[in-house]
Amino acid sequence: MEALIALAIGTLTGCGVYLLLRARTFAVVLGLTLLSYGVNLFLFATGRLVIGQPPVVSGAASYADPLPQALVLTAIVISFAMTAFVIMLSLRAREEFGNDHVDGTPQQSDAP
Amino acid sequence: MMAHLPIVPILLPFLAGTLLLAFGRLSLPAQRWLALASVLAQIGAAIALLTAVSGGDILVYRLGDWPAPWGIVLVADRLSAWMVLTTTLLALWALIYAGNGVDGQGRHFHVLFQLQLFGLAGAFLTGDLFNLFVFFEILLIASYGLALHGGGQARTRAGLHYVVMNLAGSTVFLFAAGLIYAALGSLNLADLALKAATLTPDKLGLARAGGLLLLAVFALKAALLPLHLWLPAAYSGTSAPVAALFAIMTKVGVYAILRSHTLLFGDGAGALAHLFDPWLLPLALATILVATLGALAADSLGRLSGYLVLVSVGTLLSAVAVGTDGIAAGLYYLPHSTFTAALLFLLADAIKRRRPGSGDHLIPDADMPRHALWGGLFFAAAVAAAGLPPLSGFIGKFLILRAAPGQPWVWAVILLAALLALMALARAGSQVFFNSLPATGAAAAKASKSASGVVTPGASTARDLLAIGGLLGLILALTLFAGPAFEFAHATARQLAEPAHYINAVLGAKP
Amino acid sequence: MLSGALILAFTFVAAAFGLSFFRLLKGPSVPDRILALDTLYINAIALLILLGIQLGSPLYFEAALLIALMGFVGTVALSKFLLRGDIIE
Amino acid sequence: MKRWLPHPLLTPILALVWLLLNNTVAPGQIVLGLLLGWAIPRFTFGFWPESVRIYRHSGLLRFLAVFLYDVLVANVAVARLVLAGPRSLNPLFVEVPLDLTNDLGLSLLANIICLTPGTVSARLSPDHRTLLVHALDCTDPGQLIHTIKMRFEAPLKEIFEC
Amino acid sequence: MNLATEILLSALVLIGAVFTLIGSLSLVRFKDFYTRLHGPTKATTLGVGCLLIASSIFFSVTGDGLSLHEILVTFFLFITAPISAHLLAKAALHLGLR
Amino acid sequence: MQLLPAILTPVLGAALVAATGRFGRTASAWCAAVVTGLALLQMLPLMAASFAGATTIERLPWITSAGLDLAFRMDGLGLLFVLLILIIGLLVIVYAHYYLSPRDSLSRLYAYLLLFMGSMLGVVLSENLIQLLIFWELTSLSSYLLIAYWRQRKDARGGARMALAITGAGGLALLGGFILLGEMAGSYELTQVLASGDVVRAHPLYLPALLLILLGAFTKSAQFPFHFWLPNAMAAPTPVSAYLHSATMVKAGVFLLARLFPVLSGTDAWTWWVGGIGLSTFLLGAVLALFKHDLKGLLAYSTISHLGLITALFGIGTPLAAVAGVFHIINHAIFKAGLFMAAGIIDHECGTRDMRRINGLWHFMPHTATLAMVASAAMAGVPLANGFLSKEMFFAEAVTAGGQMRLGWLLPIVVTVAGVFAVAYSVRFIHDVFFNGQPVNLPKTPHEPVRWMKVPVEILVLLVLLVGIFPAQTVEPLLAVAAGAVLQGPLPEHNLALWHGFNPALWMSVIALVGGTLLYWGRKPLFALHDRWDERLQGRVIFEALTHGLRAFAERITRWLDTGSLQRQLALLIVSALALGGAGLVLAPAALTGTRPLLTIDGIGLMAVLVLILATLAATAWHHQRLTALVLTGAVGLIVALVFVKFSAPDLALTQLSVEVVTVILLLLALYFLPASTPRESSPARRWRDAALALLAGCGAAALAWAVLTRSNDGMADFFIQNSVPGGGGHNVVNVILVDFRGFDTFGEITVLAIAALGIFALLGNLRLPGPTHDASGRAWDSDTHPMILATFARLLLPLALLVSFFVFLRGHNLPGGGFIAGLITAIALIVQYLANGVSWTQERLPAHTHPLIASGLIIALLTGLASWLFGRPFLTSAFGHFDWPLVGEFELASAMAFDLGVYLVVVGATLLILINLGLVHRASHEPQAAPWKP
Repeated sequence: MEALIALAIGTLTGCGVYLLLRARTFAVVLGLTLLSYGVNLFLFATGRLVIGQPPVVSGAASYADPLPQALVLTAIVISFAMTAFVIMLSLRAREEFGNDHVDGTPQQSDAP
Repeated sequence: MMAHLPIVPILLPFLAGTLLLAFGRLSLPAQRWLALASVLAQIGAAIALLTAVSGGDILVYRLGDWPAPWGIVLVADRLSAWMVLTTTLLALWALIYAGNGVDGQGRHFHVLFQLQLFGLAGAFLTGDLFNLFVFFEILLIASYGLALHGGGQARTRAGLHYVVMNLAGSTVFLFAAGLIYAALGSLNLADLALKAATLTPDKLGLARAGGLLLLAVFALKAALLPLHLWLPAAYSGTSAPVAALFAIMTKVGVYAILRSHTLLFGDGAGALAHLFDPWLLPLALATILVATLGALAADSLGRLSGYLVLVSVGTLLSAVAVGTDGIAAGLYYLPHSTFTAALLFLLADAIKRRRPGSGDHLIPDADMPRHALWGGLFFAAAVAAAGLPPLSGFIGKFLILRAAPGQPWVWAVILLAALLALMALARAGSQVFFNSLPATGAAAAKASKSASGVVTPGASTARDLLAIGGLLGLILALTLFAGPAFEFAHATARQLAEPAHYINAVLGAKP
Repeated sequence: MLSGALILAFTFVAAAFGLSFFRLLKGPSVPDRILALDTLYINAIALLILLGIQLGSPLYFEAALLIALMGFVGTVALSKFLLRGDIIE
Repeated sequence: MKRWLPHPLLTPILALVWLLLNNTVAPGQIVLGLLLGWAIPRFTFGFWPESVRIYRHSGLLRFLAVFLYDVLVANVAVARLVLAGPRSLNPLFVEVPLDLTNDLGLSLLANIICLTPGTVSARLSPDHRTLLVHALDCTDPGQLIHTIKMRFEAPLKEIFEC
Repeated sequence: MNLATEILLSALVLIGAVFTLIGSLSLVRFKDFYTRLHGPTKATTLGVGCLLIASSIFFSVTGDGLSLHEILVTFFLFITAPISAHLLAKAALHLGLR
Repeated sequence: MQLLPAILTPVLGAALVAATGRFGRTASAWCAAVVTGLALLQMLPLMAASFAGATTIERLPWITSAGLDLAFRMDGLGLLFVLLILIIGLLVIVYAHYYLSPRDSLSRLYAYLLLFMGSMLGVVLSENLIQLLIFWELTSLSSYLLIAYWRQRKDARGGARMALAITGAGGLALLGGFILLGEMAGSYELTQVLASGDVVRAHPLYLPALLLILLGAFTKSAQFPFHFWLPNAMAAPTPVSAYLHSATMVKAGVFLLARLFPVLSGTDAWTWWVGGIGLSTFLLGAVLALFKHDLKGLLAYSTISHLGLITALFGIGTPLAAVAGVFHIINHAIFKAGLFMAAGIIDHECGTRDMRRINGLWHFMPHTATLAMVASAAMAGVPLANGFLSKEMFFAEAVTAGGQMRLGWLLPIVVTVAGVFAVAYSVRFIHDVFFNGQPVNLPKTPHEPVRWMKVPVEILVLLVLLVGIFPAQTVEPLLAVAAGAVLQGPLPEHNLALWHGFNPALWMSVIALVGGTLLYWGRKPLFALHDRWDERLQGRVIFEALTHGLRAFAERITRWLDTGSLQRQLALLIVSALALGGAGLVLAPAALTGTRPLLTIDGIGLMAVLVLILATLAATAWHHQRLTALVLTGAVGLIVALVFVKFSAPDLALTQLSVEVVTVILLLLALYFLPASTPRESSPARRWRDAALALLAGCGAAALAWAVLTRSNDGMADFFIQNSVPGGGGHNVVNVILVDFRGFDTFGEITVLAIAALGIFALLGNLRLPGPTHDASGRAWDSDTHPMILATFARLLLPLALLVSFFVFLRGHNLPGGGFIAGLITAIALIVQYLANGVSWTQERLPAHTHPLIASGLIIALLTGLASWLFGRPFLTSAFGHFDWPLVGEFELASAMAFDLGVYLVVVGATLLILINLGLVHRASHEPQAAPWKP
C-alpha cells in the first residue's frame, strides 16, 4: 500500500509542477491545486499509513497519529484560502491585461 | 499582564484588525487613529519585551497551558524582541505615510496592515515549526492583499508573480515540515534541536532533506539568489507605504534562516550541524553582486531601492554565515537596512508624486517644489543606503568586515558592492536633483494630467516629511547609540551561539 | 462468510469505480464526464458503507452522509455552467 | 403565528431527522431536536416564505409506498436492460403534458420520474405546462404518459392541490 | 451475530455491490448520453440502498441499540440524485447532444 | 572636551549659514567667517599646548566593544593642518564673497564649504583610524557637493561624480587597510598604532594593508594613475579649487602618509611604491601642466605634480625627507592657494581662462600681476620664494638617497627633468598671461578687481616671501613641531636658510631654472608634438569608458536574469528545491527503503490509487480543455478524500470533501471569465524542460514519501491520545488538537481564511469583467436562469443541511466533525441557494452579512482565548465540564466549543464572501452603475 501512496504523491507533485510551469493562470491554479493534494497526502503520510484506527478515543489498543491529521486539516484550509485568492487574482489580471497570460504578454511567453 | 507579555505584541494588532473589520463603516481618519494607537501600543509592548529579555533570560509562553513540546510555545529571546521592535518601529512610519491617501485607494487597507503585523509578530515569536508556517501564511496572505492594494497593471503583474511564487514556496515549506516531523518526531524548535543531536542515521537523510528544503523556503522569503527575481518588481510595483512595510518581509526570511542556522543546525546538532554552511555564504555573496549590478542598471528610484534591498539581504546573510561576530554585526545592520529600505521607498514615492512628468525615473525634469529639501533628504538616504559614513550603514559594514578578517572574498564583495552602490546612487541623485530642466508648458500639462490619478503633492507634504524624517531619525538614533545597540546585538549573537539556554527554557530542566 | 461477501463486494465496487472512471476519461462529451464524476461520488458512498461494515466502525458514516448531501452540488454547478456559464447570477 | 411557526410540518420532520442523525431517542435529544425543528425554519423563513399545505395525509402515505415499490421495480428493470445491452432497448423523448401547477408538486414529480420507470425528466417547459421526459426503453409513448399521469401526477395533485 | 443475519447481511451487501456495479456498467455499455444517464440514477440508488440496509442491520446487531441513521443517506440521495440527473439532461439537451 | 565641539562648529554652522541665505550675501559671508573664527578660537588653547610639543587626546565612548570610540588628537601635525584649513578657509570665504556672481547662492556655497571644513578638521584631528576614515569619506561627500555646485553644468556633475567615485573607492580600500592595521596593532587608536610599528612591519598582513592604505592616500591626493579626477574637478568655482586643491582635500592623502609614516615607512615596499608613484606623478604632472591652455588646468596639473613631489619625499623615507615633505606641504598650500585665487581674479575679470586669449594683462592689472608672479615664482622654486627652500631640500634628499639605492643615480636626473618642466610651466603662466602681446577678443575688458578680492592673495603672497626669506624666524618652529609629530622621534639636523653653499642641489636648481626658461622659449615643437598626443590615453576617457562599460554590463546581466517571466522564476524555485532536497537526501548514509512492515495491497486500494494517478495525468495532459481538466481534478479530490478515509482520518475526509465542492464552484466561477481553453504556446523545448523538472520533482516527492512511509513513526501521538479526554475533554483527538493542544494554529488558520476573504473583497472592489454571452462553441446560453426544480429542492435542502451542520458541529469534539466542517456545510447549503436562486434573491433573504460574521467569529475566538487570562492561565487554555439538566439530560460544555464556534462563523462568512463577490463580478460588469454589494 505504501508504494501506491508514494506513487500517488509523486504523480500529484510532478503533474502539479508541470502545470505550475504553464503560461496561463488557469493552468497554474490547477497546478497549485494538484500540488496541494500532493503535499497534503505527504504530510498525512508522515503519520504513516494505518487502517481502521481513527484517532477517536474509544478504548482501542492503538490509534493513528493524530498530529499529522491536524496539520493536514490546517494545511487544507490554508491552501483553500490561497487558491481562492490566486483565482481572484487571475481574474483581476485578466481584467488588467486583457488576457490570462501569467506575464500579461502572450508573445514573450516562452524563452527557454 | 506581565505574565502574558510575549503574546501581547501578537494580540494587539489582531485585536486592532478585528475591530477595524467589525466597525467597517468607520471614517478613514478614525481608522487611521485606531491603527496608529494600535501601532503605538505595539511599540510599547515591544519595548517592554526587549527590556524584559535584555537581561539574557528567555521568556516562554505555553499556549493553552500545554507543556512543550506538545503544545505550541511562544519564545521571546533577544533576537525575537529585537525583530519585533524593528517591525513595530518601521510600521509606525509606514502607517503615517499611508495616511496621505494611499490607504483610501482600496478597501480594508488598515485591517490588512494590522493583520500583517499580527503575522510578523507571530512569526518572530513562535517556537514551533508548523506554527511558524501558519504565521508565514498569515503575513503572506496579508501582504498579498496589501501588495495589490490600489491596483494597476504593473502592480497586478508583480503581485501575481509574488503570490504564485510564495504559494509554491508554501508547498515546499509543508514538505519540509513533514519531513522534519517524520524524521525527528517533533515540531517544537527546541525539541527538534534536542532530537537532532541524537538522530538515528537511517533518518538522517530525511532530516537533511527537510532542513535544506527549509533553507529553500526561507531563501525565497529572504530573496536570496537565485530566488530573488520576484522582489524588485514586487517592491517597486506596490504602493510606497506597503513597500516600506515589506522592508521587514525579507528580514523574516533572514530571521528564519538565522534561527534554524543557530538553533536547529548549530554546533550541537550532531550529524545535522552546519547544514546550511556550504550554501549560505556563496549564495549570499552572489546575491550581493547580482543585486549591485541590478542597482547599477536600475532606471527608476523604485527599482534601485528594490535592488538595494537585495544587496542588504545578501550582506546580512553573508554576515550570518561568518559566525558569531558576523551575526552580531548583522543584527546591528538589520534594523538599519530595514529602515533605510523603507526610507528609500517612501522617498522614491514622494519624489515620484512631485515629478508628474517623469515620476521616479532617472531622467532630468523640472525642479520640484522645495527641491533643495528633497535633495538633501535623498542625499542623506543615499548616504545611509550606500553605507557611507557617518550613518549606521557604515558602522554595520565596518562591523561585518571586522568580523570576517580571514575571508578576503567577503571583503572584496562587500567593498566592491559598496562602491558600485555609491556610483549608482550618485548617478541617480545627479540625474534627479542636479540635472534639472526648465519647467516647460508640456511638463506642466503632463503634471496636471497625471496628478489626477496620484495623490496630490503639497496636500500631504507635512505628513510625508514626518514619516521620512521619522525613519531618518531612527537611522540617526541607530548611529548615535551604536554602542548600546551593538552591545545588545552582540549579546544576542552570544545567546544564539548557546542554544542550550533556549532549549532548557522551553523544555524545562531537560538535559 | 460476511467477510468473504465483503471482499467480493469490494471487488465489485472497485470494478464500478473503474467503469465510471473509464467513462470519465473517454467522455466524449462534457456531460458524460460530469455524469461519470457524479457516479464516482455515488460509488464512493457505497465504498464508505462497505468500509464501515468491514471495519465495524460507524465513524465513516458521516462521510457517506456528506457525499449524499453535498455530492450533487458539484454536478449541479457543472451543469449550470454548461447551461448558463455564470453559475451564480 | 406564521412568523413564529412558518412550516408547521417541517418542525417534526427536522426533529425526526435530528433523532436519526444522532441515532437516539434520548429525551435531551428530542428536546433539542424540537428546538432546532422550530429554530431552523424560523431562521430560514425568508428562503421559503410560501407555506406547504398537505390536503390528504393518507394519500401521502399510500403514495410513498407506491413510490418505493416503483423504485424497486424500476431499478431491477434498468439493471436488466443494462445487462441485456444497448441493442435491446429503444430510447426516446416524450413530452408529458402537466396539470400540476404547484412548484413543490412539480419538482417532486420530476424527481420521481427520474427515480422510477426507466425515465429521466429532462426539461420543464418555461410555462411549466409540459415536461420533456427521456425514456430508456419505451415502445408506446402514450402508455408511458398515461402511467406517469395516473401513477404519480394524480396523487401528487390531490396531495398538494385540491 | 447469528447465521441468519449473517446470510442476510452478505446477501444485501452483495446485491448492493452488484447494483452499484451495474449502475457504472451502464455508463460503459450504453451508446448515447441519455441512456447512460439512467444507470447511475436508478441502479445505484437501489445498490446504495441495499448497502445501507445492510449497514443498518449490522450496526444494530453489533453496536448498541438500533441504528437507523442510514435511512438519511437514502433520503438525501432520493432528493439529490434526481436533481443532478435532471440538470445533466437539461445541459445535454442544451448542448444538443444526440 | 574641546576638539569635538570645534569640529562640530563648522558642521552645525553650515546649517546656520544655509539659513542666512535670505538675509543677503554679506550676512552669510560674515556668518561663515565667524563660524570659522569660532572653531579656531575653541582650539587655541590646545593648539598652544601642542605648539609647546604636547599631544592632547580627548575621548568619548561610542562603540567601545568594537574598538571604535570617538577619540581626537591634537599634536604638531594636527596643529599645522588646523592652521592651514582654518586660515586658508577664512581667506577663501572672504575671496568667495567677491568672486561669486550674485546669481549663484552664496549661502549654499558657504554651507558646503563649512561642511567640508568640518570633515577636514575631523580627518586631521582623529585619534581613531576608523573615525578618521569616517571624516575622510565625509570630505569626499562634501567635495562632491562643492564640485557639483554649478549643478546645471554637465562637466561639473561629471567631475563631481568622478571625484566621488575615485576618492570613494579609495576610502573603501582605506577602510580595509585600517581594519587590517587595527588587527595587527591590536587597536585602531593612533597612539598604539604608531607605537607598534615594528610589529606591523613584520606582520604578514603588512603588505596588503600597506597597499590598501596607499590606494586610499593616492586616490585622495591625485597620484598617478588616479590623478585625472583632479583636473576635472576644476569645474568647481575657483574658491573651491583654491581651498580643496591647495590646502585641504588633496592634502589629506599626504597627511595620511605623514600620519602613518612611523608605522609603515622604512620598508622596501614603502620606498618603491610611495617613492615610485610620487616621483612619476611629479614628473607626469609637471610635463602635462606645460601643455594646458586652461589657466586652472595648468594649476591643477602643477598641483598633481607638487603632490607627487611631497609623496616622493615621504617615499624616500629618511627623516630629513619627511621634514622636507612637511615643509613643502606648508609652502605648496600657501602659494597654490594664492595662485588659484589670482587665476580666479583673472577668470573673473576676463571671462575666460584660455591662455591663448589672455595676454598682456600687465597693462590692465599690474597689481594682480605682481602677486601672481611672486606666487608662481614660488611654484617654480625661484630663490626668495618659499617654494625654493623645500624644493632645494628635495633635491638634496634626492641626491643623498639616490646614492644609497639601486639605480639611485636615476633619481636626481628624473627630479631635475621634472624641475625643468616645473619652471617651464611657471614661466608660461607668467609670460603668456601678463605679457606676450595683447589679449585676443576677450568677453570683457579686464581691470583690477575690487580691493577686498585681492586682500587674501596679498596675505598669501606676503607669507610666501616671509617664509622664503626668513624661514628660520617664521616657519621653523611650526615645522619643527609638525615634523616632530610626524616622525614621533628626534628631529634630524636641518637648517632652513637661503644659502647652503654650492652643493649639488643648488646646481640642480640652476639647471632647472635655466633649462625651464629655455624649454619655454623652445616650446613650439613640443606643443605640436603634444597636439598629436592620443586623446584616448587620458585617464578621464578611460574612466568614462570603464563606467559606461560597467553600466552596459550591468544592464545586460540584469536584463538577462530579470526577464519578468514568472515561469522562469518558478523554474528556478523548483530547481533550487530539487537541488537542496536532493543534496540532503542523496548525501545520506542510510538506504532509501526503511524497515517498517508494510500493508498489503488490496483491490479497491489499488483501483482507487490507479484512478487517482490516471486522473491526475489526464488532467495534466488535457489541461488545454479547461472544463475537462476541472472535472478530472474533481475526481482526484474525491479519491484523496477516500484515501483519507481508508487510512483512518475521517475528519480529513469530511474536510476534503466539503472543500472539494467549494473549490469546484470557485474554479467554475473563475472559468466563466477566462478562455475555455489554453492555447498551445509553449515550444517543445520548453515542454520537455518542464516535463523533466516535473519528473524529477515527482520522483523526489515519491522517494521522500517512500522513505518516510517505510520508517517507524516515533512522533508524539501518545501524549495527545492520553491527554485528549482527561485534559481536553474530547474523544476526537484531531479535533482536540485543533481547538486545544494546537489551538493557536487554528487561530492563525481562521485568520488566514478571513484575510483571504477580505483581500479578495478588496481585490474585486472595482473589477469589471464582461461575461461571455455565448459558450466556447458559440452557442447562446440557456434562457432558464434558475431551473425551477433545482430552486425548489434547494430550499427544501437548506433546513436539512443546516441541521446536519449543527449536528456535525456539536459532535466535533468527540466524533469526526467540528466547526470547520460544519461551517463549510452551512456555506455550501447557502451557496446552493445562490446557485438555484441567484445572488440578489438570496442576498435579501440572508439573515446575516458576511463581514460581521467574520469579525464576530474572530472576536469570539479571541475572547475565548483571553478568557483564560481571568483564571491566570495562558492564552487559549481550555476548560470543560459535564452538566446534567432535567429533561435534557447529561451533556458536556467545553470552552473549546466556543472557540470552534468562532471557527464556524469565520468559515461561513469567509466562504460566502469569497464566492458571492465572484458572483457579483458578473452583475457588476453587466450593470456598471450597480455598485458592488456592500457588506
